[in-house]
Amino acid sequence: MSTLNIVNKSPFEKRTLEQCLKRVGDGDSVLLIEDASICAVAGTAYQDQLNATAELTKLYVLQPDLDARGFTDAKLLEPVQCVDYTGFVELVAQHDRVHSWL
Amino acid sequence: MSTLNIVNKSPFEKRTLEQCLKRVGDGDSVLLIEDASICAVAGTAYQDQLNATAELTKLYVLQPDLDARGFTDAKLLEPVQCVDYTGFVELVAQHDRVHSWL
Amino acid sequence: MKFAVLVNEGPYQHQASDTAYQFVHAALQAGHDVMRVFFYHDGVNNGTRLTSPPQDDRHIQKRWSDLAAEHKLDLVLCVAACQRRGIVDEDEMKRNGKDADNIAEGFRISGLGQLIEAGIEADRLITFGD
Amino acid sequence: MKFAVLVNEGPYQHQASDTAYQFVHAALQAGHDVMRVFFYHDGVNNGTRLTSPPQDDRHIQKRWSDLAAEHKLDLVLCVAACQRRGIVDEDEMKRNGKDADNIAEGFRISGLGQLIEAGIEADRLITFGD
Amino acid sequence: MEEDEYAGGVIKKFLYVNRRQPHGTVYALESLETVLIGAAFDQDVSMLFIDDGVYQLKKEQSPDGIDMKNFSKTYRALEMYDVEKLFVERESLEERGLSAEDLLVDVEVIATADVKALVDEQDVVLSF
Amino acid sequence: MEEDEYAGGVIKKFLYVNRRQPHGTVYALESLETVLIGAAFDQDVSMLFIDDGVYQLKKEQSPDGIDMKNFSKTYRALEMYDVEKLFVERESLEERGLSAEDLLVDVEVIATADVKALVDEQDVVLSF
Repeated sequence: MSTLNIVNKSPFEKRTLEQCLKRVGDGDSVLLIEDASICAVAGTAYQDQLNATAELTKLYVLQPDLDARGFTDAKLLEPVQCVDYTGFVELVAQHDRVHSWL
Repeated sequence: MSTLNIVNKSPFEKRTLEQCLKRVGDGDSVLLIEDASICAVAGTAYQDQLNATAELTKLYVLQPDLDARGFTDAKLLEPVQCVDYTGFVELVAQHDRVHSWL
Repeated sequence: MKFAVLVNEGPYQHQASDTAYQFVHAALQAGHDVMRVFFYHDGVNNGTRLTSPPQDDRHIQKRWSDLAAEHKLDLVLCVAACQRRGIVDEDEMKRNGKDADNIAEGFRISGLGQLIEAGIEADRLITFGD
Repeated sequence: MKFAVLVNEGPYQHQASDTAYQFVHAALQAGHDVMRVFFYHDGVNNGTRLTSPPQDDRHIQKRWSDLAAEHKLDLVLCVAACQRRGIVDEDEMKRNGKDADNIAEGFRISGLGQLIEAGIEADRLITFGD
Repeated sequence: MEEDEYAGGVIKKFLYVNRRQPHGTVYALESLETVLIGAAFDQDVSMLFIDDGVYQLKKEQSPDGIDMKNFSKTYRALEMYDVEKLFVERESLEERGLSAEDLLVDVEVIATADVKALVDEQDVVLSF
Repeated sequence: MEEDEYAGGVIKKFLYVNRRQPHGTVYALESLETVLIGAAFDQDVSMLFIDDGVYQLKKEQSPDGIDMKNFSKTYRALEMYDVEKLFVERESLEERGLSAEDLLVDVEVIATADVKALVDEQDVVLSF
């Protein structure tokens, strides 16, 4: 009974990411898209929080959004996996439901 | 050379308030409107931060926004002054410039 | 698999409609069924034919209309949200005494029941918003 | 004192246009001059005459149009933002080959220069947005 | 016996997640409209109020001064539509200095740790 | 000698405050359009990039995959419009693991503590 959680806002701008992370757990996944994609990059203030989350939860980032923001060649957090739009569709199909944290 | 800073988002939702507060200082004012109005109420997680800010900076809240959200009779933070729309206009006239933190 | 998509923001201001479009496009490419795209809140602003974005920019409304034509997509604009925001088809024009309509090709205006129905009938409902 | 106001969000979705209206109304009541209200980004969506909000709700566009008529307010919609969002007057309709216009009474479409000019000429510029 | 107005006969579990204040944006009002319309479909509906969403249920809202509708009374009418499962997160109330007595309807107060289990039961999650 | 295309002859100090990422919302692009149009009025223009606004200046943006324009090159053209005062806040860069070398234009890096002084000099503050 797994949930794909989608976060689309920067954790520097909105609290959506932290609000999502404190309510997810074992078996859940979190996909970072749009302005949230930048926190998949290593070295931001959110790196420890995301690495800790990854012990229970799978982390994904939408590659085209990272590219758009200039992070194509950036070092990403170790547990984060990149997906394109096709991979996004597969994630939706693989999970039981989608929860968009708006 | 004082600035009227306007914050309109809840600090529970966006980081605008903290981002504003760390860049204002002596002689500035901060006006809480719309979804930011609720942090003028005593007892929220932001009360200490706002009370500390008030040592250098004047704090105002737009009363009609507090009323709309059910806090007409609530206890407010001691340093916060209430204004109506006419008071809002006066604040704009009294300061040298307005900075809306969007 | 059968998907339904909910779009809560208008074109250009937020990336939501762009991401929704790319998602729907990829889902169709992968052979999935997208049974409905429901536009709610400012999302209904995707459905006006009166936009003229810069030549070197994407044409968000046209992109949706073209995708709808190619894949028989059901693009539904919430009627209550349309009334608040001024998106009008011929019926709404007459009903509300307006002198023009502005709905784009491939979109239709209907009620919120279409969103609930999508939630019931689709295997997955995915929301894009602000 | 001479005020100018910038509105960055459309009607209903965010409170910005409401607060801007209440501010302008109060400024006029207090005897100040409001030399211009400039609508940018989704703010241009305030200027369509095609909305039909519920009877028991405020009519945001009409409220602006009425205030403009009463006080000779200059309500300016940014042309580039209008083109991206489908707000059209007769000139824009012809220029962009559209078959309808939707601009409301009391609004006019013009360039961003009008915003800069407002910033120069007004004593205070106040922004309302998301 | 419940009516089944939706011809399909399928009953799914719908969760409405409310995370925003009323009035500052239209989401709270338009989310409520969805719940009311959805009631005709006789699905298994729950509403969850977390983060700033708890303010939607605050007593004594009086939006006259901002010229908006007081739709908060509608939450009291949800019962008549058989929408009876309202969950509010305790930690969200506490951060805001609120308690269940400040709310205009009876709700079930749950902990942050219980939210995942509630979400895990659902077929459809709608978040505005 | 500077031209003075604005008939009024008044020169005011305008500060554009940029606090959002590019692409996720239109504000960065439309703010830039304002600056370019504003250049014709020969005002005293400064641009401040703080919080997520620093991402607007990130090198190597490539929004092809999201089908958007790469307007980041336009920041390099600002010099030609006599918009030369670009300020970036050090702490905003640091929180994001960025440094001035990651940016596509030369900027003046200032501290959080200096932002108030910059704002205090201005006649008009535009924030998108």
